[in-house]
Amino acid sequence: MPTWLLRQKYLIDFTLSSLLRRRAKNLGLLLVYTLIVFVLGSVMLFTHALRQEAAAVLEGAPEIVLQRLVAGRHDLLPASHLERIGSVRGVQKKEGRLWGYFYDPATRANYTLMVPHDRTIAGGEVVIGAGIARTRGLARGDFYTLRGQDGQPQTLRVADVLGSGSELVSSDLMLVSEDFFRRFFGIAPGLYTDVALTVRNPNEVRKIAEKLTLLLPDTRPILREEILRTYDAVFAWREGIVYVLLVGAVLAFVVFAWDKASGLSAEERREIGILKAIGWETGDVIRMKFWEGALVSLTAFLVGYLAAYVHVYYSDAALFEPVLKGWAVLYPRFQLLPTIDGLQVATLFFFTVFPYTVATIVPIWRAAITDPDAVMR
Amino acid sequence: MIELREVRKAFNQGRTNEFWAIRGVSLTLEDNRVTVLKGPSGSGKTTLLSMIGCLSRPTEGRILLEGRALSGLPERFLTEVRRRTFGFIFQQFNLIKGLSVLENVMLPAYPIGRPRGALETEASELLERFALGEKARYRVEWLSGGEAQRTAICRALINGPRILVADEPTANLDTRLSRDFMSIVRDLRAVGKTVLLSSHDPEVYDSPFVDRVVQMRDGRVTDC
Amino acid sequence: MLLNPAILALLGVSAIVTLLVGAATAFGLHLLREWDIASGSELQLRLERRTYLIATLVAFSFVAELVSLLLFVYNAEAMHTQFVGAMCATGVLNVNPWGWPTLFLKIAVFFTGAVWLALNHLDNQGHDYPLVRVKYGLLLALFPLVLAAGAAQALFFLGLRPDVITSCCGALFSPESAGVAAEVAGLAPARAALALAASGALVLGAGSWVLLRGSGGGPFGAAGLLAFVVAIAAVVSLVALYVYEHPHHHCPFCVLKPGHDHVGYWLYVPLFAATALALGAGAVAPWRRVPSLAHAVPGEVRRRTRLAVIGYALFYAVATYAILRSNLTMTDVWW
Amino acid sequence: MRMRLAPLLAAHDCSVTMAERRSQAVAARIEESRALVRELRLTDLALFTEARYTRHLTQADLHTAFQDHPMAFEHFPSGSLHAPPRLLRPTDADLAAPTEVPD
Repeated sequence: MPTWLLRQKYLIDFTLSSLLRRRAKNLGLLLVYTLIVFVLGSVMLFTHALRQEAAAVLEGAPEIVLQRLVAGRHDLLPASHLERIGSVRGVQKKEGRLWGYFYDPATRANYTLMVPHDRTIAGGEVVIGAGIARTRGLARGDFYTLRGQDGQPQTLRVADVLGSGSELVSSDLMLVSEDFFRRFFGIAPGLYTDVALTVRNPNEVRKIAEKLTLLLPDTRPILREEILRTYDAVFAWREGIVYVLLVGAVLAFVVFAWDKASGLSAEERREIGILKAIGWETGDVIRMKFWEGALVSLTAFLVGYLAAYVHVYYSDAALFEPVLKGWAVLYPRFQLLPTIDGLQVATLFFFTVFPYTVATIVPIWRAAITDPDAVMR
Repeated sequence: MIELREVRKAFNQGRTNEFWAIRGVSLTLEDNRVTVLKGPSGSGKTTLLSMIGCLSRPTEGRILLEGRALSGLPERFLTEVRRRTFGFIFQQFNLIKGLSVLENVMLPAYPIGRPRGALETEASELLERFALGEKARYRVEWLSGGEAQRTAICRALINGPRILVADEPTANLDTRLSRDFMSIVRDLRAVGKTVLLSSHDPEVYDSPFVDRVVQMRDGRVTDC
Repeated sequence: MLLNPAILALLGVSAIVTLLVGAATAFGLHLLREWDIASGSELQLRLERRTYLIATLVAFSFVAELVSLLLFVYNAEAMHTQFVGAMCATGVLNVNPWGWPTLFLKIAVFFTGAVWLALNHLDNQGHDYPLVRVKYGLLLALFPLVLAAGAAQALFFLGLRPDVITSCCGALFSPESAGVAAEVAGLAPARAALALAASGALVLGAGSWVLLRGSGGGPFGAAGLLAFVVAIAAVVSLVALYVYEHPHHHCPFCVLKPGHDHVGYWLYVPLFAATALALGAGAVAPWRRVPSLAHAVPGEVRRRTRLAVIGYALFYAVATYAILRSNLTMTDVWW
Repeated sequence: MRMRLAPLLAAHDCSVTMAERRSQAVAARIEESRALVRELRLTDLALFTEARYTRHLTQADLHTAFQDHPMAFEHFPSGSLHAPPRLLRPTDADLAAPTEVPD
């Protein structure tokens, strides 16, 4: 082994034993450090996983959604629009969507009622999301009564419950037949909520959207790539906000670390004095202290990160649920795709290890320049 | 051979409480001798000893080791010289609590980066020589005063220094242990070491194993 | 401005590093004024002890800048989804005029820091600290560089506006022609290959000369810098094409993606390390005439040169391997 | 030192393997969700469902009175987690600028 490596090994050995000797003192710091890593790491892993999830799941969303606006407000779109879209080249498929919200006073939740295109649902039946099934205690074959726009109660038989695997997108869905939907909301035939378009060549999406706005000036197109982009930005933004809020905690931790590092006990001071007197150089002491910081940081980082990992992926971010949930009754139960991302880890590193190290540089140096002859006085 | 030429040392220089601890000492110390710096407390023995042992630098004057000037060297290089040339035995022994006897003995060798096996063998041999073999794995808090001092001596010897510096070595020992210490000093001289002591204990400066006594008072040498 | 943790981290790191290097520079100036190696005074002792602090600050800043350089590239890569027309990190750096200058300044800080640390390491082996003035003079150059890198980066991030759905109105908010080109221009591949081979021969030759004759560290440093510039240009205009197996994809960052067997790390890590070492060797070499360094310089130069030559050799080997392994044939394009 | 860190590293390794096994299950789940999204032409996550405008974020409406307005008085907790659209933030003059396409 090269000499310098042996030297580092000796320093690490020494610093490890000196850390263990002062277990009680270091445990407090380690605990706070780990907690900081845990909190920031949880936020990071959680938002990152949601971003990934949104990106992966919404890949299947329609390329373009076209909404009609009346006086700037979202309005129903007549079938004649659909026909006119047919003349735009590059549009592979166009489908009028029927969907809307329904507020259920019994559970105080908003449902999303929707008419599926690719599956047929009988007139008196409904397919519900797992969230609704859970909240209302419904299972396949149960009956469910809603009050329609005309005040008449409508009873539906639950034909199926959507798989709980897709809860993150389907928790609040009620799939009903077109007839029922129109009757229930009082929407005349020939009117749709909006239009979903499939485009053959993905490179043409923008061009087509532009043509559509010229062709149908009262509509607005929403592109899938924009949805993805916006979700990406929204989650990154939200993570950033939480980080900004937590900067206060990081600062408090930095002050704590600084205080710990500069408030050496008389015993530690004496130790450094002895080391210097028996032949350790200032640089050796700095390196020794550096290894001490590195060991503490490594331990805190690993433990904190693992704890965050378990929290986010195995307890499904239980600590965040109340915040995200808000007043939502239909909060989806979901498990996220575990990912470890270099960028995220590096960012976390800069929010935790970097400030800790900065806070300890000057105190370490101060300790290291102890006069070697101090022990003789 | 160590030569001191008009060495002076000030503390708190340039401030109102400026204090000259050493006020012009010229002295030559030969190799393989036992020399005692004798004087009342505050006479500058310890300050002089720390400058000779490269623990601190003189404010003025020169110190030469084998003809090489040490006094102008920055701390980094002084440490280098100190590590290889001097072994220290302190009044309070200054062992590091919580570490074993063996680890304490090996400490001065850590920054050199010698292979662990060789270092451990050497440290164990030293401990055997000073009858501490069985206590190698003990923690230093459990040692008696005499054992603690012998551990400190082993530690001073681990890097194979030519010169041993001991500051008031017998201040915390009873008469019997002080005599034991002086016989260790005799043995060290017998194997070719130079020993430099500071003391105001007659057991030390009147000991038959001492070659030379340097009397100090108020930062000056009054008799050598 | 994008409020995103990675950006917050990068801005924070730049601010703190600027502060630290600023403090180190201020200490350095003070030290230059009062330095008197011959004196045994307490002031001189204090100054000597302060050199440890300065060295620690600069070394720490250097490491932080290195990691933040990586983070900067990763972050640019991660953000490409938020800009219309940006296919990868290149597109993001093109979003506004501060992207590339930031990257270049960060690289410059890295190399200057490496040179400073090399000089510092050498100086610490001379018992009279002969390079004190040179060292702290160089610190005066490092500080503005760090400051500029931080400022450019702040301008870059503040100028970023992601193309997201702006409230209700859907499309056509951000025309694709907003100046986000996904590509960087490359040289003609043939010329790049020639330049790469020539600079490789030059730097390996200069390195061997140093190792055999023990002199010529300065020219080796210069050759190293040249080789670095040529190598980066060649990665963009030649190696990247073969790695992606696409005759027009020049991005120097996509090679870092997992899809390409991490070949980017095998290219960049040896190249950056070797160049830093070569520059260090070049900076160290001229001081052999200083008496107190005469014994240290040859060893230092040789050690750095040996490692640098290994690094360059690895880089050229990986680049060659990447080209040979590729299924891309460029016969029509340039032979 | 390696000995003392071993449990930590082992735990980390373990988490990586568990992650792999789990990621297969989750990948299947994501495939399921993606299929449903494709089938139903969904556009949003059901993460926030207490308010209508937070359920279908991308379909939210600027001009809907009161509660659908994202800049409305925040009476839903999740409103505090969502950024108002860029257009509505005071720094943006885009709204006032003439547009090619009416919105």
